[in-house]
Amino acid sequence: MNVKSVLRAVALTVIGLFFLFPLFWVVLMSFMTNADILRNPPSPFFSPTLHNYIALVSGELHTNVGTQKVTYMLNLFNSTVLSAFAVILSLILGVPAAYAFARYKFRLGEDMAFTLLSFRFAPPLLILLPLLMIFQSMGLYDTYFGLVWVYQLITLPLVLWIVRGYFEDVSEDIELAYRLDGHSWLSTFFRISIPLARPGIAAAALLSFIFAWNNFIFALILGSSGVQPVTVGAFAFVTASGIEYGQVAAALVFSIVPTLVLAMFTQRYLVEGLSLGAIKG
Amino acid sequence: MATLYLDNVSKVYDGAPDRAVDSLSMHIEDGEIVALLGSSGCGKTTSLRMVAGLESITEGEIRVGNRVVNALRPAQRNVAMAFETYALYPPLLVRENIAFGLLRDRVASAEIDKQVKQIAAMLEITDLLDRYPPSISGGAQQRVSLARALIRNAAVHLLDEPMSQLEPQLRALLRARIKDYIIAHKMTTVVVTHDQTEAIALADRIAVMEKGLLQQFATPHDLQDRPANLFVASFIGEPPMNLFPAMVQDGKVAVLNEKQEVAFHMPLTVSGATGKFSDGKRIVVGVRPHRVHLAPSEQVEGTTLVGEVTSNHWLGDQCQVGFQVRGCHLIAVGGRDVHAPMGSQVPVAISSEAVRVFDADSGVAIEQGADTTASLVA
Amino acid sequence: MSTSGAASMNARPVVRRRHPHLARALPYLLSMPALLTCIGILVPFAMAVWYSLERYNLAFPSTRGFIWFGNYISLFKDADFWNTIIISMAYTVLTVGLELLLGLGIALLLWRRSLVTNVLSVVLILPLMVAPAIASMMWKLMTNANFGILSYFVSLLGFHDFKWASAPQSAMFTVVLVDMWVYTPFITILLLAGLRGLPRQPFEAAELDGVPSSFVFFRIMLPMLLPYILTAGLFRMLDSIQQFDIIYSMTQGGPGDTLMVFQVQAYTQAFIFTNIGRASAILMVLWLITYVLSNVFVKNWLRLRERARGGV
Amino acid sequence: MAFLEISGLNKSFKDHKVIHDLSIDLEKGEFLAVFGPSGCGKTVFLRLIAGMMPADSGDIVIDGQSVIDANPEDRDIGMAFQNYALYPHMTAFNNIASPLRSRHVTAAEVTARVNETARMLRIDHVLDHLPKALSQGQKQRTALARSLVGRPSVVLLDDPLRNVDAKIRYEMRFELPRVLRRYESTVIYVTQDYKEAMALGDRVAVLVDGAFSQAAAPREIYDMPSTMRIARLFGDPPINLLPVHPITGAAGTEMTVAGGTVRLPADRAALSGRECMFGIRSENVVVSLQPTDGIPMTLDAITPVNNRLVMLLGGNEGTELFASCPQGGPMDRLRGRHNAWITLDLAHAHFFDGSNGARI
Repeated sequence: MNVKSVLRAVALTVIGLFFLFPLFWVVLMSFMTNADILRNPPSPFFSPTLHNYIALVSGELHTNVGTQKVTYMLNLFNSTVLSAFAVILSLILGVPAAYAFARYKFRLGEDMAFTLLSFRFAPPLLILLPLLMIFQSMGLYDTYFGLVWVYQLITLPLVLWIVRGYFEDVSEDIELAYRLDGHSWLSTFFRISIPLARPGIAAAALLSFIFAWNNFIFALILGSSGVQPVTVGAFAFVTASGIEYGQVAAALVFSIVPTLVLAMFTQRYLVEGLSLGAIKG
Repeated sequence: MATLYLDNVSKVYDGAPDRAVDSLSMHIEDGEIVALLGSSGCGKTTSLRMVAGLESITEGEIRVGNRVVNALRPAQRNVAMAFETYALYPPLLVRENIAFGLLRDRVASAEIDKQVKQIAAMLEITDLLDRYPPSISGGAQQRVSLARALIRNAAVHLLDEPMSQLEPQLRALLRARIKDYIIAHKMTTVVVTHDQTEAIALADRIAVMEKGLLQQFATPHDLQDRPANLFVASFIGEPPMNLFPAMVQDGKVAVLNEKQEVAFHMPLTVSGATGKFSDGKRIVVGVRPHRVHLAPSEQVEGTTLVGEVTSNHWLGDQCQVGFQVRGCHLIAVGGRDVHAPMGSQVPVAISSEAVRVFDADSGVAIEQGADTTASLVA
Repeated sequence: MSTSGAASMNARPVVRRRHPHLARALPYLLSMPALLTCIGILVPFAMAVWYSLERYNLAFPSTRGFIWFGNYISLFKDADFWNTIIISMAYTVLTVGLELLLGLGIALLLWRRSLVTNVLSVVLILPLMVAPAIASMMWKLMTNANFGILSYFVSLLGFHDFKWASAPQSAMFTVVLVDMWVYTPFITILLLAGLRGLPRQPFEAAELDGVPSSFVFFRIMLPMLLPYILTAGLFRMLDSIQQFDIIYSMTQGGPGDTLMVFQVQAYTQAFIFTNIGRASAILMVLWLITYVLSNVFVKNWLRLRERARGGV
Repeated sequence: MAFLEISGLNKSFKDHKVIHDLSIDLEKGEFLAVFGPSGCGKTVFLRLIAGMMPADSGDIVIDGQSVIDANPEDRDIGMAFQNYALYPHMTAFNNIASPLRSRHVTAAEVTARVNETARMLRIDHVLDHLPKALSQGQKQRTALARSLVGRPSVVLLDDPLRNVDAKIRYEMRFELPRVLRRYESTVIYVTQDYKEAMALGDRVAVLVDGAFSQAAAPREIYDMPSTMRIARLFGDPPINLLPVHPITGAAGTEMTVAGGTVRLPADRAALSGRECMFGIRSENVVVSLQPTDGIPMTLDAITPVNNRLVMLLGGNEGTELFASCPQGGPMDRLRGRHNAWITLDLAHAHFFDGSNGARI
């Protein structure tokens, strides 16, 4: 019994370390000077500095070879705009459709729901190559509009399947009761169905935002510097020469903090979101 | 198979302000069938789970036979249980589900087979033996879970809401077959139920619980006829006892209507010898609907009232008539051929020995009719 | 009683008829916008199929032309492509296998609720919420040969000059490790929800009936958990076989072609060698694999979903 | 012309006919109890009347106007649901007020009428609570109030007493007719409890296989069930049904029941030679523990039900028979198995055709 609980404690500690340490260390690095980072052996004790963050926010990196302009703040802004609009658009498209799929059994509905789902699992590059050609000819390349539209590929199935589940949980009897009270379909939809599915809609919106934020490949291919989000921006950062590692770390921290904060709000719905509504948390 | 004694057993859940079960004491004899009856949250299931060992015992002692089982693990207590939610093993066949409990007793497989067949026939699940639990109806799953519990040769059998989901057409039959089986095998059985029909049909004695407290532990007959307090009186009986606020007035019992006016007098004279019935004392009087005589043909010793019929429910083998006497509503149960059309004036009689008296403040029964007429003179 | 009001309401107006066509069209109207998006995906998909049947290199626009299965034939004659298939498979099997084992183990450890397990379940969410591309870069910082903290740790264990992702021998190990860091929590979280969603009573019944614990684990618990394991596993398999973010941002497929998995290979073909036809053909092969897998997946997932909705 | 006329209603899903040529007429103010076992199509029946799904064919006429093509909100129907279907985000007051709000009633009148209805159902003290703060009984009364407050032409009650405990169920059983009479409602009350149907209905309609196989006063259904299936649905314990083959011989018309020979009354001679089902209710089976010239059986178990002793008797060839007698006799304290002799009161016997189950 005792041996068992000791083993258990050790296992839990190792697990905690494995998953937490990288985050911890990168945050630490973001407060280090280059000298601290390069010190051997490394030490968690150092005098923390904000200069990495200041450099990123001001957009000017002072290095030994000179001053360099960076646009990381623009990347952050892009990420926010792209994710936010992607979420809004998928809610507008997805919520009514989710309701239709939940309430009415119709062939086309099932087919659509599954097409969208199966493309969630198709290789993104397959769609992106032709899209790149289309976008270039239509002038959508490197525009917010084009990218937001493509982000639907991730966010729409998510909204559709999560919200659909919540609509299915709204008792049809409640809707019928409201209509028998003399209210029209439309007012029933807005006064009963939507309010009762609100937690699901909120969860789907938050999760969609996170997944859109974390996307890498769409913007890598369909955008250049103008609209690129943090994921692609950070990648350019890492591969660029002359940038200090502390600043890279700070950039990474900048890009993950928003999603981690949002994740705390979505905790309760995470399981449902990750499994597209198949498992209840 | 064994006696089951509970002595001052209590349960307090972590962080809960109240006791889920409060000093419950019950001595259940070998081979007795006892029902724990109460509404949800009254502590009946918690009590059962403490006996099974699925819930720790906060205070008190539980004995199976001569053994104190407080510290024993469930498997060591030799109890069998049918769960309210069936608790079947979904990945195993119905047949395996039933036989699983016999694994540890190392019963020969031919013998297991025989017993499974027997019990399956009794519970009408022979055709389902080679199906998986999720593929059969809720009622059938419940029968499987009953089979799994009843087949075991345990010291005590615990059945949690064992018939709540049974198909109505099967219920009467299975209830009788199971009772026959339990008695024939001399099984000590505790049935937890919220359904008094179930409890009365099956049990030798019934323990009524409410808010963790044992209200009364008695035979079905005594429970119906001599409820220990107002809770039991209003809980037991289909329909439950007619209860009226009343007042002692000049040595008589005056029944009050909603406007606090005297509606009629109960056929009781109060001697006042014990001092319990001082003039003006508030009491509650009760009469079972089954003991209100509808359209009495012969003279009943007691009171005859005339009421206006407000409802008449004809149920085939009986009828339940609601009527009103000067603002008091009262229900009577009569035979199937009682003639009492709606709106008509009908005479009803209440015999003195049918009247029960409760303290208005504490709700405790004061006197229980003709058997204890020390202070009540008819 | 206000009988006047009652009377006025009971004076029945002529009943309005419904528009039967409108009622029937409602579901289609509601899903129309999503439907358009759906079509919006099918168009580029059809184009991709077309590209894969073309000789199509951006550097030589004049040679563009329809060549039937020419791209596919040359692919399957090419050792590089076989290499891609083998590496992708290896990556998938390693990541999914290890993550399932580790994920199930962690889920079992966290099954019982306590302060520690609750905190740990929150900690597990964090890696999952980090963009995989970013996670990869974090690990890149930690495995840097000069100052990487992990390089320092392994040197303490006697592995000096361990090259992580920049040596062919250890590149696979490194990216699998990153994948595990990001996605093991995914499996853990789903299985944990599955475990906690299992009804408690069958286990209590088994405890009461004295059923041996190995029996309970293998014959009752694992089968009950199987749909969750399958769904989580297939989910991951579908992601792993087309992994791009982690590998590309870590090594761009290198060193050499050590980590040239499907999508990285296709990306390289399209954007380095500008061979759109060949890239499309590679992606079609990958699509076929994911299509088969996703059909298996959807079946499983639907069953699970139904169960969650049915509340069994 | 009746107030509510339902004629020739049909509804199928794929090839499965759920409602099959269903017709019934209700007078104004009538209380029709619809009783059916689970899976009989009652949900679809209610939804068709409420207008939540279109019927394949047939017509529904309320007060002279066809509503078959009308939307639910235009049918002037009130409904209380088995699971109450209260709006969880609205207070009890707003729940009850909902039917009035859609009809442009002044705010003052809304308040007045909600309060009046709530007082009548004794929930006026919880009007500001959200549904989750209400007890089961209060929820059920709120749902009822909502269905009545608009004084709809027709009120549908979908098993409203199914989810409340026994005490409230009895309370409501006696109170409901009073309230409904005050509102002069025409009521269709669906239930799975035959006792409730018999207690409450002016008429009881038995819904089997998507149609009403009998609609009559409770007494008629109980005493003269038109089919074997209906006979089995009414009565607790259910009616005993045994296959018999009456033969006319020298001693008159006789049949074999549980191994014993029973002579039929002379007016049943026509049954001779016919394969039929013999039905007898438990109260018409008389049990004696002393040997009589009745049929010997074993008394397996006694289960008291609602002030009667219900006895399960076993005979040879596995025959099982229910008997019952009022409580308060010498058998009250019996336990375990006993020998018994039974006599059948053939005056109350039922005979059904062996092949189609129709009453003979």
